Amino acid sequence: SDAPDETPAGSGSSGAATAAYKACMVTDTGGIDDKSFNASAWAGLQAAKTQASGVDPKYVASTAEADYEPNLRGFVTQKCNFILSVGGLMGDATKNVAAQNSSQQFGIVDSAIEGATNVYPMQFATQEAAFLAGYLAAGYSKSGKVATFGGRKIPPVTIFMDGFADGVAQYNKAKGKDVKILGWDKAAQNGSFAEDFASPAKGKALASTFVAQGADVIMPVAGGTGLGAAEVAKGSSGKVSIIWVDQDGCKAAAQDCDVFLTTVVKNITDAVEKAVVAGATGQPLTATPGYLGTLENNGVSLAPYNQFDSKVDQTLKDEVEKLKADIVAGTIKVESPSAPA
Amino acid sequence: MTTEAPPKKEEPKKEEESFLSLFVHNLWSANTVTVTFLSILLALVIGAVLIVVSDSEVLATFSYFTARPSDALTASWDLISRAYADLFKGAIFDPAAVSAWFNGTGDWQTALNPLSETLTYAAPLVFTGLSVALAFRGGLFNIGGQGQAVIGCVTAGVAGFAIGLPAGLHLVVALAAGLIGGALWGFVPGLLKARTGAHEVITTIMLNYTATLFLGWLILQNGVQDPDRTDAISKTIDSTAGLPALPAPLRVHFGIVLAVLVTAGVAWLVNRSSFGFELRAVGVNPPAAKTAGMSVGRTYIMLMVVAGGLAGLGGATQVLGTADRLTDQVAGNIGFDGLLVALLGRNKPWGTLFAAILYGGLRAGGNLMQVDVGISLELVTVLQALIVIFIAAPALVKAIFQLRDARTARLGASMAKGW
Amino acid sequence: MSTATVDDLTEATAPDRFWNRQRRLGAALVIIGLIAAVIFGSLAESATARFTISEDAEGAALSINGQFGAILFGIVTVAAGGALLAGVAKRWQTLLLCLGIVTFVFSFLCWQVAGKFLPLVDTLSGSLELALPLILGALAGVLCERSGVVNVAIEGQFLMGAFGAALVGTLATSVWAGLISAVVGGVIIASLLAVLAIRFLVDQVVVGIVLNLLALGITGFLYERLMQPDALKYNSPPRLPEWRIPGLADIPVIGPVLFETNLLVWLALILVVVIHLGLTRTRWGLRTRAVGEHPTAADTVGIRVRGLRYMNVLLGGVVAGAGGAYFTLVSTGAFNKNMTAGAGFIALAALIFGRWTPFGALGAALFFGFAQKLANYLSAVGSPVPNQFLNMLPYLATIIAVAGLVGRVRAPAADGVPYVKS
Amino acid sequence: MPLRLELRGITKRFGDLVANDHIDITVEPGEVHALLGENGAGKSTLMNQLYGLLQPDEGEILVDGEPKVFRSPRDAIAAGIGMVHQHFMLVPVFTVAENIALGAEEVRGGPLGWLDRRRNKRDVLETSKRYGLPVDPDALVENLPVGAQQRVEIVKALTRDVDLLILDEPTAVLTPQETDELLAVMRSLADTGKSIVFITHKLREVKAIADRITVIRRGRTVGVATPDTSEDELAALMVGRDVSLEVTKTPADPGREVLKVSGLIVDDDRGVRAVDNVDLVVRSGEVLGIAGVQGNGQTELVEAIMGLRPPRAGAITLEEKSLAGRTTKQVLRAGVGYVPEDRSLDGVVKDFTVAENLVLDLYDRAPFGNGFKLNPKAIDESARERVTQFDIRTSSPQSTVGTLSGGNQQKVVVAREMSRPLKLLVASQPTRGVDVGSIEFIHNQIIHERDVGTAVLVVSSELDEVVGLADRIAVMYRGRILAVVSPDMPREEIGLLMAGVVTPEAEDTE
Ligand SMILES: Nc1ncnc2c1ncn2[C@@H]1O[C@H](COP(=O)(O)OP(=O)(O)OP(=O)(O)O)[C@@H](O)[C@H]1O
Ligand SMILES: Nc1ncnc2c1ncn2[C@@H]1O[C@H](COP(=O)(O)OP(=O)(O)OP(=O)(O)O)[C@@H](O)[C@H]1O
Ligand SMILES: [Mg+2]
Ligand SMILES: [Mg+2]
Repeated sequence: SDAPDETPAGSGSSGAATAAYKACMVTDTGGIDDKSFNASAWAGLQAAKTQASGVDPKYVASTAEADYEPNLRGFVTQKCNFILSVGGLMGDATKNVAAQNSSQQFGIVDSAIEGATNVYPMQFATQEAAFLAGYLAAGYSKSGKVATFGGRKIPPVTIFMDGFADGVAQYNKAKGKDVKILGWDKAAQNGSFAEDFASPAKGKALASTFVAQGADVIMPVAGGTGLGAAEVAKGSSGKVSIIWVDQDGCKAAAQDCDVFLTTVVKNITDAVEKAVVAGATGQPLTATPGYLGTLENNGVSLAPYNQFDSKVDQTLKDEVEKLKADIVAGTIKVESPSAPA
Repeated sequence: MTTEAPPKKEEPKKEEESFLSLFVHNLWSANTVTVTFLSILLALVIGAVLIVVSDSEVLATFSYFTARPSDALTASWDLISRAYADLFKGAIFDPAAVSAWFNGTGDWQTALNPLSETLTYAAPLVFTGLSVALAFRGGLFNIGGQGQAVIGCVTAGVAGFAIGLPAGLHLVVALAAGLIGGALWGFVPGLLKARTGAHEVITTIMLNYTATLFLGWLILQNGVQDPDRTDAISKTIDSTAGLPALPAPLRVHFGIVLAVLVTAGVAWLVNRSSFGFELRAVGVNPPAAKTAGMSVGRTYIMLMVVAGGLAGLGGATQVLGTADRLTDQVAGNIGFDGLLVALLGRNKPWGTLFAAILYGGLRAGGNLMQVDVGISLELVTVLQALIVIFIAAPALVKAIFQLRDARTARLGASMAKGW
Repeated sequence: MSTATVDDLTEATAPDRFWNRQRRLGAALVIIGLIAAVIFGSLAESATARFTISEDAEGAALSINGQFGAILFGIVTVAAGGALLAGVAKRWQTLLLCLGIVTFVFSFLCWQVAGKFLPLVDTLSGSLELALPLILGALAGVLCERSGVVNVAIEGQFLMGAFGAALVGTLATSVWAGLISAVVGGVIIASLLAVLAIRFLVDQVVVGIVLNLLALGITGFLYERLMQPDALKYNSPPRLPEWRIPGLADIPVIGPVLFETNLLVWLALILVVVIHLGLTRTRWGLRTRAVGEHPTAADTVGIRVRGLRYMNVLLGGVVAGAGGAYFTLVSTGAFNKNMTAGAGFIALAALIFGRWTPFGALGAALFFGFAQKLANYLSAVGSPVPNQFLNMLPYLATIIAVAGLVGRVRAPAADGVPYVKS
Repeated sequence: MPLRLELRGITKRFGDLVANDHIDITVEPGEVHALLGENGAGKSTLMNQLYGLLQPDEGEILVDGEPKVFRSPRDAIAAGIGMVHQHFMLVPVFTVAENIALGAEEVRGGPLGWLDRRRNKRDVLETSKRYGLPVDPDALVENLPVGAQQRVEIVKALTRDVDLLILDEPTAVLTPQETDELLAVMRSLADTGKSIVFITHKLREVKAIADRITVIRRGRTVGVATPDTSEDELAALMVGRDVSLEVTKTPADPGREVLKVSGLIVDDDRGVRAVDNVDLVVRSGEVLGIAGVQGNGQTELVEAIMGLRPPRAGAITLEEKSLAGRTTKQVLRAGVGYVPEDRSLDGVVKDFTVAENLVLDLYDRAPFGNGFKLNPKAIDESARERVTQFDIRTSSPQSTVGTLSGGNQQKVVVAREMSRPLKLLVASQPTRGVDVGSIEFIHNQIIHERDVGTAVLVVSSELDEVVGLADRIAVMYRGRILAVVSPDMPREEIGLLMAGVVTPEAEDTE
């Protein structure tokens, strides 16, 4: 084939424009493609690139917790304008590095760092959206049994399950029904976990156990493990549906869109995008109060019903809308021990 | 009837050879040093190929290679040299930072940071590597370093925040807790092997999973979990129990010194102690050991206890030196990496120490490479695997480089033979 | 001059050691049986435990009062143990041991299921599916190790198989192309294993570990650089279809489990039989075993020792590679870094646990799959035991089984020993 | 088809060692050609090259005048050569029929290669009957006594219709009677035109069967003889000097009972009874020899005494203190020295140095160690002493034992066991695979030990050795002591006992 006329200048990321706003992200040990918060945050960085000129997104994946600090420091040395940590477990490392580099802007997803003025926290009242999903699931279920399971018993996971359980309870209270929830006992804070975020096989086994127990709506909060649940739903010829989490399932796992009733969206993508765009356009990122995603500001939400739009009763849809309004208005409060303070 | 005696070795001729030619001659023979060096070189070459083929921009320049090869070559060279320069700068020193320090424009912390990182990564690996190496020497295949390290993390961590003791003593107690925890986790497969013959490969694999699950459960319990946090994270270890470290941005801590001391201890144990004599005998010839009155079963148990204790110490260093708290993945991969470190170090204590430092350097440099050029850390994994393969197959390296014959220590000569 | 010959040894009359293996196992059974009858029995609700046969929650079921069942099965366990203690003929021993263990599990289930139901079809098919990669991996191990090459690289073969299946399956948009590439992926690692172990005489355990790492590194690296940025183009393979055999699939319980499933399950089960027959009944098998037990003896009768080993290691690569396809073509439709998550090591354990035989490996894999599925079930029906401990069940059960029942296993005599000629 | 074989200038080196040094041999059709040479002379090495297991460094092999290259046994088999190896080439976990079929299986089903077990079995039975070598095709080889295994090896070679049969020390594991039967089979084979190479170092057998004798010493052909050469001449040729095969010793002066074994019952690894109700007494200052064909429970008897194998029943006492339930270490510490039968497996740790091997059982005792740390200086010093005292030929006490010759390795074991005060010395096959010089030395050491008042138990399957060393001989057969006899008893009678035939005279002894 023909050679281009000019010698291409440099290669890799070295050729970035000088005026670029370097937005750099350090993943936690889940890696960039965790089908969960790392992936969402990365999507946010990339979206920011299209929104503000000069944004140059980069990431580095941590393979162990011991990598957090050096990776953050590496980006400091690289003179990144905005350094994003993903996940509460990176809190300590972020705190250390931020304290030593007080003129550097940091951000952290799913955590807040007390006393650090240069770390912009992004947190989410995920339980609010999960509450809607619980109500929806209970209403949609034909068998009167719904289920949820987690990847591991950690707050960013159980917060979904708490909201979901409350939503089901709300439905039962409102309708005088007895829809059962399997896989999570909010009072005891105990339930089913795959102990793995990347094993669809385990997700499949768990989901099929739930289906065998009669559940027909399942919400896996387990990253890639949840794909196994989608697999079970696909094999059920329409009987079982899945409520996905984090990012709209019809985008994040498009191949399984036909089984996603909806998604409990934790809008990390938008939050990150906004933060980066703000930074790039010179607006301040204040550490307090930082950002709290709620139903109100669309920081958390229920995704469109997508292919289920026609299958969900209009009345049920309306009730969900009404609930949302009540939560936004504060007439209904959704609590979770895992919710951000 | 008499046949000629085989010609005597010609002594005088050898003396005529100059020292230099002798040196060159030996250099290009398949001795351990040369093979190790060439193995690393070969691995880097293959790694370079991987870097190039996986970079779409550089690959694009190859599409018109015949028209203008210089493009492809320059682009490849730029990418590779930058990646490997990063590997060096991240692991040993960055000339720019060092000269900045001498000029007074930079600080010594930045200049020393690469070395500090290398040693930080190396410290726990020395322990887990020694654990595996020691077990190998006694004929056991300890895949359980990971689980033992996890338990070591747990016991050292809990001792670090749950009991209050004066500085120094607290550290000693926490380290001892890590040692004992790991030893306990090694004792189980050792006992099962000695008493029931249960294969240590199976039992240690299973105990790895068990340990990780146990840690996952423990950090969510009251009294362990940080009451101010909702995440799965424990309380912070008291400063009295932390391993002393260099000032802030540098992470290197006393663990590496401890590692060197323990290496010396293990070397002594293997070569100079009665137990070492026993374990080496059991390792290479259990029937002869038994015939000479040694108790093979008892040796296995002791061996796994010591190996487990070493891995547990590795976990303890990780918690008390770098991590400060317990989390699900606090132990990272140090147990499995220890397997490789031991193989690389040919199951010799000092070899293991150097292998761990090499490995730590690759990790530290790999981080910079990832941050700077965006080449993922998996490349480092590939490099590590390739280096071990080449070192383990000296015949291969010999054939590739047409080396002269020499006595090469074959990797794992004293290793568990099959099952 | 009369001559007398000495009697045969079989007529010797010395007392047998009392606490032999049989009695110790019997005593163990009596103890766990008592635990079952007393503890499980008293803890169990006096409500019906239903083991449903049909695929959904309703319909036909085997029902038993949970408390009664727990006690009953516990007593059967005690009886089996008692029979072993009393001393029975050799041919009954294995049967009684199995009976004792099975009834103990039943007793436990009666306790847990009392007032609830356990769907048999789901439990069995779930166990089988969880066991599937383990069966294939362990069979790969059988092929290699019976010919004398230790295969610790099953994990690496899985990973390469899974990766190959995802990549080529996506590019060719054909599940069959994916399956073939999975096999190729397995064979690549196998051939490295073969060359390094057989030709270059590297310690086979070392090669295995390192090849696992190499596979992890290469697939992870290519995943990061190639698949992750453009998953649709490189990482969305088609899925292996499920087939239903009409007629056979209607048999209760067995039907849906065995005859309404994907090709890989059948492949695995057929391979178990084929490899078993191959090893025991064919020339290839006889020679393979000879090479694994006593390569010099095989050499002296004109068998190409290294050639046969090469062949078997590569065949093992084929099988393990197919096992790798499970992860991307069956379990989920995408590759992910380190997605096999140690399954290769569990397969290795199943191989040893199964004493290097195809049926043994099958049994061990199913045992593991069942323990895991049971843990799932218990957590799903809301067991008070913390989830992490339930998840330990398969691992702890394996340790107990290996220590208590299997004990000292005998590998093929030349397993791991390279064949060198001067 | 009769075959004429010629080996010309065959040379084989193992490192510095020249195992075969320009050896020429011709084997005519229908000839029984004996290869005579002491242990380590290079007989097996030579035959392994002929059979394609080893490649010669120099020289050529001619079959019917045509030069041939045997890259592997396959080529040799194709040329009509069969071999019965010194170390059995049988797969222990296979049945007899499987072992015999291996490599030449009868199959059905074309490419599937389905084994035709019935035909395989029938072939075995046919050969077995034709040559009068009874074997049970369904028995597992590992369950067979060595003598039967030897028959299996021979049947295996014969089923292949060979023209030239190599028998490498086939009589080592046979009773005298079985040996005679084998010699008869060999003769009848030769009469049908087949050539036979027969390796042995037993002069009697050579003289009985060979048509021609080639004597090999230290890798070289030192002479070609005929059967009418005298035994003394042959022995001198073989060893290179005049040798006295007799052990010179004074009459024994037995003292108190040191070892007493009564009613001992021991099982082997498979749970088969190996030692069946054995009673023995060994007194201080005497050598009790245990004669018997290999595999009649001697191993298990010795292992039980040494605490290496738990007995089923019976008592073992050392100077009236029970050894039952004691660990091997305790037994050794009680003053028992042990030379195990399998030197390379049980006797030495090949990767250890000579010095380390010399303290293998004393490393944790003063002065070599204190139970915690070793004392390298003491270990080294004592090693130097032992090396001179026991004439161990090694470049340094720090060389690994694996680099020593078999005889010197054995001397390391003997030196170790005899360098502490002993009450009882148990020596199993003390000179197996050891060169003549070392044999004499080891025998003298054993007698010396006896003379200072130690009780000695010698187990050997070489009748010559037992007769030479022992003051009393216990003959073991199928786990039992059939009789305890005097070494002066005619050898034929002892041979009969070894075959399990008890004559009234034998019963009378003791
Ligand atoms: N593979 C080998 N490597 C190194 N040395 C060897 C090897 N095989 C044999 N030797 C050595 O070669 C010499 C001749 O051995 P060989 O087995 O041929 O003797 P032999 O005459 O058959 O003795 P024996 O009567 O004990 O069977 C011995 O010194 C032996 O140690
Ligand atoms: N299948 C069998 N049928 C009858 N007797 C047997 C059988 N197998 C072994 N024996 C006998 O059991 C006894 C012990 O045999 P074994 O081969 O274990 O002896 P050994 O002393 O250990 O010999 P070695 O150490 O040379 O193998 C012998 O008397 C042998 O003849
Ligand atoms: Mg020989
Ligand atoms: Mg034996």
